[in-house]
Amino acid sequence: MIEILLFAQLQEEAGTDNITMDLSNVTVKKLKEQLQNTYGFQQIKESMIAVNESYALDDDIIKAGDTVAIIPPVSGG
Amino acid sequence: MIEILLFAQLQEEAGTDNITMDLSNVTVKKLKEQLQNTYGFQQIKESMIAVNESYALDDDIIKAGDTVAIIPPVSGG
Amino acid sequence: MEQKLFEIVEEPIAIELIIKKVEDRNAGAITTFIGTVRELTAEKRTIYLEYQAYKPMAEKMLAKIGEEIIQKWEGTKVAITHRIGSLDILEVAVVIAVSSPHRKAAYQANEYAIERIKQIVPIWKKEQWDDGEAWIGDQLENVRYPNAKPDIKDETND
Amino acid sequence: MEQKLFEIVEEPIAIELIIKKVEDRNAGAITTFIGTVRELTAEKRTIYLEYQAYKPMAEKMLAKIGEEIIQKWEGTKVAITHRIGSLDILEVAVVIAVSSPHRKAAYQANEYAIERIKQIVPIWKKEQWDDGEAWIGDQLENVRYPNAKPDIKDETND
Repeated sequence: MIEILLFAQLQEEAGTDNITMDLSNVTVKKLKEQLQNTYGFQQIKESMIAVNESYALDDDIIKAGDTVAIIPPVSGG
Repeated sequence: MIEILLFAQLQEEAGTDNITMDLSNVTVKKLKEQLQNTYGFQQIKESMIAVNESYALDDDIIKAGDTVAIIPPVSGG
Repeated sequence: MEQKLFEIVEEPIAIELIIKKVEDRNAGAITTFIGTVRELTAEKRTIYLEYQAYKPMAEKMLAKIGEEIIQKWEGTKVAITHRIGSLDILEVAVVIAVSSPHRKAAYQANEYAIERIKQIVPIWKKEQWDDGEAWIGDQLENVRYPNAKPDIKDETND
Repeated sequence: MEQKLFEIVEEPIAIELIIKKVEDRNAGAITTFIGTVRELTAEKRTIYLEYQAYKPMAEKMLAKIGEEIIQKWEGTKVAITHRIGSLDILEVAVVIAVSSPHRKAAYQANEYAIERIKQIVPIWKKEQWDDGEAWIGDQLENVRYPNAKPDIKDETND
């Protein structure tokens, strides 16, 4: 089970600030595909995935208990 | 008669913040020469002359009643 | 007197307190960048802005920017505070303060900080216009996370 | 509420008041430069500084720098206050605030202002070291008034 934090546009689309997916030991790339297939978020392709508050690359592995977040294009400042 | 304001190093050298010279309708260049000859200020060559609170060029004419100042290299900021 | 140099806050930012954080007896120059809410962007009129952050990660990324700066410009000190929540026109969204022995570095490092904030810090802005609203993304008008990949890789190796 | 945008003062400078002077509903960026008294320059230890100004001309030259900036960077607002008298380490000698719709201009215009101050504003600094004192001149380490001749000529033609 992986809990995934949502922000901004994605949070509004989903109507919640977090979702849970029944996965573990998947790559970031795989997770993005699953999110795309299951939720159809508009911004998945242009988003980054953060694992434990750091940006992750496509090949990084997500383990159970990791804190995962979808980071759509940022606009602070 | 021209009154000339002195600042910084020049003021300390002269021991006063203004001097008066018995001149009128002289060029800035001429004034600088007179100042050099009369007072021997170390910094005259590297100083600018301000007339009525604006920088003046060598050929500008100083008239009676003008406010004249010697501006040694500045160091504000 | 514990001070957080890199902070996400919900209250108005006291600019002078951020400046105080970078004061240094051997710094002759302090630069600040103050990002305020602007009314007009292109032809659209903003009523107010809403900022949201992934707070723990945002503070971590701000601190990362601070570390990058200290590596690049020796002798600098950096403090950054970003406000989130609802902000009116003229209100201050972000304050970046950089001190340095030399002014050139203080300007360069400060500008670097705001550019990096717009690349890697998970904060999002929702514009409330007089005719609608939208979350703003990719305001750099570039491809996603430009030049950020190497840094992201560093990050995962921490 | 009459405000002087370009001012020579003898009292401590309230930084936030200078920033307030350039606030603008259409400015998204405000940069400030804060020049503070530094303890160590090269290997010399400063005890305190003394600044002297030709006050009316100095304010006029600060205003001239403001005009130059508004010509060069459209939509900017500028305020500059320089303090004179005796200043201790860490005290603020000068504050330059520039607001602009766009941040790039706010940085560039601000840096331009401090460079011009060091060229044309009649203010002088006397260093009090632990082993002596001296009026400082030509701190740009350049030839006298670099590139300033054309502006000076403009000035005399005002």
